[in-house]
Amino acid sequence: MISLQNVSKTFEVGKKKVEALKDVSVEIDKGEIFGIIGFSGAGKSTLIRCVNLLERPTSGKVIIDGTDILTLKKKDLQKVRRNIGMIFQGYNLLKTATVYQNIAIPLRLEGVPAAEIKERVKKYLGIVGLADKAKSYPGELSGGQRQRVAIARALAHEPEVLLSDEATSALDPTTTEQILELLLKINRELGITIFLITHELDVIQRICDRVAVMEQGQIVEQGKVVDVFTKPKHPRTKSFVRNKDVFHVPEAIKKQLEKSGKLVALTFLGESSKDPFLATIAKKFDILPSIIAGGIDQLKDQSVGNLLVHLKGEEPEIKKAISYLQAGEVLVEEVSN
Amino acid sequence: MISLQNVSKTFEVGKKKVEALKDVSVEIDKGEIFGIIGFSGAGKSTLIRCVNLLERPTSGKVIIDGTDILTLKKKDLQKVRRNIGMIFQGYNLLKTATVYQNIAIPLRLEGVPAAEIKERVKKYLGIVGLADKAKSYPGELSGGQRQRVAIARALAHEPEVLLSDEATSALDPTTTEQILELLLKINRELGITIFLITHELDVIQRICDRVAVMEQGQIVEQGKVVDVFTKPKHPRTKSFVRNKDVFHVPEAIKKQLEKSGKLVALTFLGESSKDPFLATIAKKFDILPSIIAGGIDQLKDQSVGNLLVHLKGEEPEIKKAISYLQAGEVLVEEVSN
Amino acid sequence: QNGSKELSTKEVTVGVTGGPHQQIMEQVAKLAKKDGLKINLKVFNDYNTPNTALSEGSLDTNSYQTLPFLKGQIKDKGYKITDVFKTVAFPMGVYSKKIKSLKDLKKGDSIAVPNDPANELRALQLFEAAGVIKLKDGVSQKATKKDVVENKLNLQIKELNAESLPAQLNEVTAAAINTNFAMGAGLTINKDAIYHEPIKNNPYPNYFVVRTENKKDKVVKTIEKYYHSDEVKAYIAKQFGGSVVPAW
Amino acid sequence: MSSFINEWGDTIWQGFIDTLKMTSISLIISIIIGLPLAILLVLTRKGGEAENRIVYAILNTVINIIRSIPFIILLFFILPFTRLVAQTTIGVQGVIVPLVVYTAPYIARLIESALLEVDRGVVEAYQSMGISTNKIIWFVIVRESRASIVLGLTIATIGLIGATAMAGLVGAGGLGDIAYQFGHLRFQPDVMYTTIIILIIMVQAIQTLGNLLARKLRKN
Amino acid sequence: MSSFINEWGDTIWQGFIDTLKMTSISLIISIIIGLPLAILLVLTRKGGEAENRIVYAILNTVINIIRSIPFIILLFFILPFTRLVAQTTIGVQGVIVPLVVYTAPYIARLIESALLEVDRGVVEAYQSMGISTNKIIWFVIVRESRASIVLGLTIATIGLIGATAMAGLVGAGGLGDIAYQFGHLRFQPDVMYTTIIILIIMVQAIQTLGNLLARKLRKN
Ligand SMILES: Nc1ncnc2c1ncn2[C@@H]1O[C@H](COP(=O)(O)OP(=O)(O)OP(=O)(O)O)[C@@H](O)[C@H]1O
Ligand SMILES: Nc1ncnc2c1ncn2[C@@H]1O[C@H](COP(=O)(O)OP(=O)(O)OP(=O)(O)O)[C@@H](O)[C@H]1O
Ligand SMILES: [Mg+2]
Ligand SMILES: [Mg+2]
Repeated sequence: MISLQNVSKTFEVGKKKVEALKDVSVEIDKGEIFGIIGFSGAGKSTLIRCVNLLERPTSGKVIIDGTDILTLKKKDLQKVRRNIGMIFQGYNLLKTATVYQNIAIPLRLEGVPAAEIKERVKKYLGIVGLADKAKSYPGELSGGQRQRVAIARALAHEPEVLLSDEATSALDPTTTEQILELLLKINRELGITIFLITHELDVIQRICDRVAVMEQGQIVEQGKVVDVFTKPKHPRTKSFVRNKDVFHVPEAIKKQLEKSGKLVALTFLGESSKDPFLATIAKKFDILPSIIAGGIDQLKDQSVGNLLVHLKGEEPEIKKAISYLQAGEVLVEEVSN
Repeated sequence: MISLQNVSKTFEVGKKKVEALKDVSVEIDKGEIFGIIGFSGAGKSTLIRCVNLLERPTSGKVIIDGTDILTLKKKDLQKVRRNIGMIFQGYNLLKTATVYQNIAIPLRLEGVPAAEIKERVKKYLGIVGLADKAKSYPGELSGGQRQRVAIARALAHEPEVLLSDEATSALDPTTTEQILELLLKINRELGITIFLITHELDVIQRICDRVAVMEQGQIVEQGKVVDVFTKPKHPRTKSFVRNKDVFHVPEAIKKQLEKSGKLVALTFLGESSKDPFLATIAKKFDILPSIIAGGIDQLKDQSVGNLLVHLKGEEPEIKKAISYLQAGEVLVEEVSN
Repeated sequence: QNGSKELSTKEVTVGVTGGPHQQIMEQVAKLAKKDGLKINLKVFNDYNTPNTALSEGSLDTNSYQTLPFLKGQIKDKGYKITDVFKTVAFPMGVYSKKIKSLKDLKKGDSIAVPNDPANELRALQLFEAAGVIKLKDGVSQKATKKDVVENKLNLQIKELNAESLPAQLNEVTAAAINTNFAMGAGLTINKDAIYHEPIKNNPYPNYFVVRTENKKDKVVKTIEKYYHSDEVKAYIAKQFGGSVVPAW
Repeated sequence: MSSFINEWGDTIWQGFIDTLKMTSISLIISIIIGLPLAILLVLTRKGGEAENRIVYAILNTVINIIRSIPFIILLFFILPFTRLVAQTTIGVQGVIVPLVVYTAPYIARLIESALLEVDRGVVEAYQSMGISTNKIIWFVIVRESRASIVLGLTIATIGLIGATAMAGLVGAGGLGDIAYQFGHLRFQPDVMYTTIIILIIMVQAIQTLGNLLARKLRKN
Repeated sequence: MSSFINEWGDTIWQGFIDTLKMTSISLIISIIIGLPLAILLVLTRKGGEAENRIVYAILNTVINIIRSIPFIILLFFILPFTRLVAQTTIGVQGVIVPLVVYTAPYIARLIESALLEVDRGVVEAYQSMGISTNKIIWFVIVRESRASIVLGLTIATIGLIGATAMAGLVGAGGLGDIAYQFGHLRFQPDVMYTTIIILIIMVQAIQTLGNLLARKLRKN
C-alpha cells in the first residue's frame, strides 16, 4: 500500500547539512497498523511527512497504491492526499475558528454536504469528548483538548490511510486508551491503514502490528511487534524495550538478594505466560522463586512477559530450574552487577 | 513552602463561564516532589500557572514562603518569580533566537556574568543532549528537541522551585528517564522543590513523593504516591491507577481460564513483593498459580505489584490459598465477568 | 536670524517660485557674483510660504508676486513687508483647442481657471473683461467661482491647478493659463491665445519684495540694478519669446 | 456661527461628499485589484504554493516602482493613462485612476504581509488533506488573517484620505482641498479648522471601526 | 548625454542629497519618537503589562488625530510649531519638523502592530522568570519582532520619501520637487524621468535592503 524506497532527506541549516533521513525503506501493508519509535530527533516526523509529501525527499521514491507520487502533478497529488488523514505533532488548528469550525471547514472544502458535516462533527466531537467545547476557540483550550480537536479533524475526514504523529502524547492514560480503542476499531471495521509515530511503547504494544525503530535518520530494526519486543537485536531497540520494563530496583536491594540466591531476568512469550512455570519450578525443585519487578504485557494479539525473578535456593537446584525454564521457551538471563 | 488556599479560577468565554479551578487547596513542602495527574482539561495547567501568578486566581490565596504573593507589588512579585523556574506545555521559545541564545538570554537578563552563562548553557545543553544543536533555531528542531531546550532553559536558571507542565510528554522513554534522573538529582542534591504535571503515571511513580488527582477543576484525592496508587479511593483515581496496569486480556482467554480455576487480581505493596508468596502457595496448596498479566513497579522508594493471576485447582484449595495471601497483606480481588 | 539689521552686501537669500522667476533670478545672481554679491535662491512651489519666510527672517527678499496678492497677504497676516521694484509680468491668456474665439462659447460649456488666489481672480477678471461672466463688485484677492454673479451661458467653471492646466486643456472648452505654464506646453500668447491681457503695461506686474525695514538697504539697489540690466532683458527676450515681459 | 454655516456649509458639505466618494470608490477598486495581487505575491514567492520566480519578480518590481513615486508626482505623471481609462483627468472621476494606482499596490503589500503571518503548520494541515491551493488561500489563509487584513485596510484607507487632499490639484475638490485652498491659501482659519476637524472625525471613525472589527475577528 | 549631465548633473545631485538628508534625519528622529510611543501603546493597552486606560486613550487619540491630517495640510497647519522648534519654516531644516510629526505616529502604529504579533507564551515564559517588564520589552518583544519592525520601517521610509516630494512647497528641494518643477513647470521631461528613475532606484534599494534584513532576522 505505502512503500517508501531508499528515502533520504537532508536539511540545510546555514552551511551545515542535517541528514534527517538516510536511505530509509519501509513497506506498510493495507489494513495494517504500523508504528515507529525512536529517540527524539531520530527523524520520525520527517519520515511520516514524506508519506504525503509535506516534506519532499531529497532522494528516493514514495509509492502509494503502485504510483510513485513524487512524479504526480499537483492535482493528482491532491487526489491522493484526499485519502490520507494526518494528525500533527503541533495540532495546527485555525486560531480564529471555533472547535466546531475547525472540524467543519475541511469537510466543507472537500464538498461534504452540509447535513452530513453537522452529523460528522457532532459524532467525532463526541468521540473525543469535546461536545461541550464546540464553540470554544483553540486559545481557550487545554493542551490535551487541542490535541483531541486535531484528532477529531483527522478522523472526521474519514480517510483510508491515517498518519498520526504522536497523537496521544499530550493525553492522559484514560483518554489515550479511548483514542487507541477508536483507532483499533476503525482499523478493524473500516480497514483503515494506520501509520503512527509514538514514543509511548504502550501505544505500540496495544495496537501496532509491526514496528520500526529509528535512530539517527535510519531504521535500525523492524518487524512484528512481538518479535521486536521479545527479541530486540539492535542495541537501541534493546535500550528501548528494556526501558519499557525498567527494573528500577535499587542496587542495595539487589545486592541483598544475591546473597540468598540468584537474580534472573525472564522473557517469555505468548501462551507460555499462561503456563504456570514459576509455580511449577517451585513445586519441582527446592527453590523459592519470587518476582522482584517487571510485568506481563498484553500485545495486540499476544502477551509478553519480562520479569526480574529471585530464585532462592542452592546453586545446583537453581541451575536445574533454569534448564527447565529454558526448555520451556523462556529466555533466561542472569543479572550480574 | 507553596500553599494554594481555596483557589478558584473562572474564565469567561463569551457569555459562558468556564470554572477551571473550584476551591482548590494544596500544600507543597520544601524539597518535595509533588505531582498532579488528571484528565485532559481537568485544570492542571491552570493550577500550576496560579503558583507564579501567570494566571491570577479569581479568588483564594497563593502563599509562598509565608507571603501571600497576590498582595505583592510588581517588583516584589518579580523577585519571588526569580526563584521559580517553569517548563511550559507549549515550550514558549524565542523563534528568532538560536538554541544557545534561548538559554543564554534569560540568564543575561538576570545579570549572570558572561563567563558563567557560557558555562551553564554548555552544561545544560549537554545534559539534555543537544550540544550539537546549539546553533539551530527552534523551527529547525523536532518536537522533542524543542521540549528539551525548554527544559534546559528552566534548569539553567537554577531556581529553588521548579514548575513543570508536562515536561516529558514529547520525549521518548530513554530521554524521559534521563530527565527524570536529572530532576531527582537536583531535588536530592540541591533540595529543589518540584511541582509537576504529567499524564504519565510512570513519571509520578518514578519521582514523586506525593500526588494529587484533579478532576473538573477540583482535587479529588491527594496523598503519598504509594497510598494513592495502592489504595485509590476516588473512582477517578481508581480509573487512573487501573489504567496504568491495564490487564488487557481478551475476554475469550479469560473465559477459557475460568473454566479451570479462578482469576484473581492481586495488589501488594513494598517488601511483600520480595516474599515469594506465589511460590509459597504453589508449594503449600494443591494449586498452580500463573501470572496472566500485570507487573511490579518500583515507586520512588517502594515497590507495588498489580498482578492478574490464574489459580488452577479445586475450589477449596483456592480458597485456602486466598486466605493465606490475605493474611500476608496481599489485597485479593476476584475478577468477575 | 537678523530680523532688524541691514541686509548684508555680501550675501542675500531670495525666495522665488519655480519657473521663470527662478530662471531670471539665476541670471541676476550670475551678474551679481562677478561683483562679489552672493545671491542664494530658495525655490518654492507654494505661494504663501515665501512671504511667511520673508517675514520671519528665513529669507532676506523674495521675487514672485503681484501687488494685489501682496496687499492681501499684508492685510490678512500683518506682515511688515513691502514692494521695492517691478520685475516681470506674465500676461495671462485664454487658450482653447475647441473654439477660435470666446464668442463661440455655448451654453453649458466649461471654462477652467487656476485655483490659487494669486491667479484665480486674474483669470476671472480676464473672462469678465471678455464679457463672458460678471463678478461681484469689489471682489477681493480671495475670489473664487462663488463670486461670479452673472453667468449667462451657464458655463461650468473648473478651478484647477495652474500648472496642470495646459495638460488638461483639451478637456475643457477654454482655459485661462499663465504664460509661463502655457509656454511649457508649447503655447505662445501671441500665436495661440484666443484672448489675453495687454502685453505692454500689463496690469499685473510682479514685484521684488523685502521687509519694510530693509526698504532702503544698499543691497536692494544693487539687485535692482542687475535685474533691470540689459543682459537680463536680453535673456528674458531670448528665453521666453514674448511670453514673459519686463515690467520696468 | 450660523453665518459661518450659511457661508461655508454648502462648500464643506460638498467637500465631505467628494472626499467620501473619492475614498470609497478608490478603496473598493483598490481592494479588488490589491487583494488578488497580494495573493499572487504570496503564491509565487520562494517557497510559496505556486513558486514562480519570473511572475514574482515582475509583480514585485512593478509594485515597488509604483510605490516609489510620490502621489503628487504620480498624479501628473500618469495623466495620459488617466485620460485613457477615465476619459477625463478632471474632477472626482479624473482622480480615481491615480488614487487607485497609488493605493492598490499599497494594499497589495499590506495584505501580503498579513497573509504571510499565517502559521505554515495550519496551511500544511490543509494541504495534507488534498485541498486545492485555491481553497486554502480563501478559506484558510485569508480567513485566518482577516483581522490583520482589516487593520491593513484601515491604514490604507487613512492613507487614501491623505492622498485625496491632493485631489484639489486636478479640481476634484474634497475636504483636504478646501483646507488647503481656503484655509491656507486664502487665509480663512475657521474654514481650515472646520474641515480638519471633520477629517479627523472621519479618520477616527474609520480607525475605531477597523480596530473593533479586527478585535472581533481575532480570537486566540 | 554628457551635455545633459553637464547641464543638470549638479541640480539632480543636489536634489538627491536633499532628499537623502530630509529622509534620513526625519527617519532617525521619527524612530526615536515612534518606537517608545509604540512600546507605550503596547504596555498600556487592555491586557498589557502596564494597563492604563487614560494614558492609552490619550496616546491613541493623539496619534490618530495626527495621522488624520494629510501631509500637505499638516505642513502648513503646524507652521507655528515648526518655527518654534526649528527656528525656520523653510528649507530642509524647516521641513524636518512636519516630516517627523507626520512619520513618528505612523512608525508608532507600524511598530505597535509588529510588537503585538509576538507570541504571548514567550512573554509569559520570561515573566515567569521574574524578568522586569522593561527588559522583556527590549530583549524579548522588540527582539522577537525585529523582522516585522524592519519591514514596517521600510514602509515608513518609502512613505517618508513620498512626503519629501511635497517639501518643495516650502523650498526644501529634493528629487520630488525637481521632478515636479521640471516635469511640470518647465516641461523638461528628461529631467523628470531622470529624477523619477533615481527615486525608483532609491526606493527599490530600500525595499530590497529591508526585505533582506527581515529575512535574515526572521528565523523560524
Ligand atoms: N484562556 C482560557 N479561556 C477559556 N477557557 C480556558 C482557558 N484556559 C483554559 N480553559 C479551560 O479551563 C479548563 C482547564 O484547562 P487546563 O489547561 O488547566 O487543563 P489541563 O488540566 O492542563 O489539561 P491538559 O492535560 O489537556 O493540558 C479547560 O476546560 C479549558 O478549556
Ligand atoms: N526544517 C528543518 N530544518 C533543519 N533541520 C530539521 C528540520 N526539521 C527537522 N530537522 C532535524 O532533523 C532531525 C529529525 O527531525 P524529526 O522532527 O523528524 O525528529 P523526530 O524523530 O520526529 O523527533 P521528536 O520525537 O522529537 O519529534 C532532527 O535532528 C531535527 O533537528
Ligand atoms: Mg517528531
Ligand atoms: Mg495542560
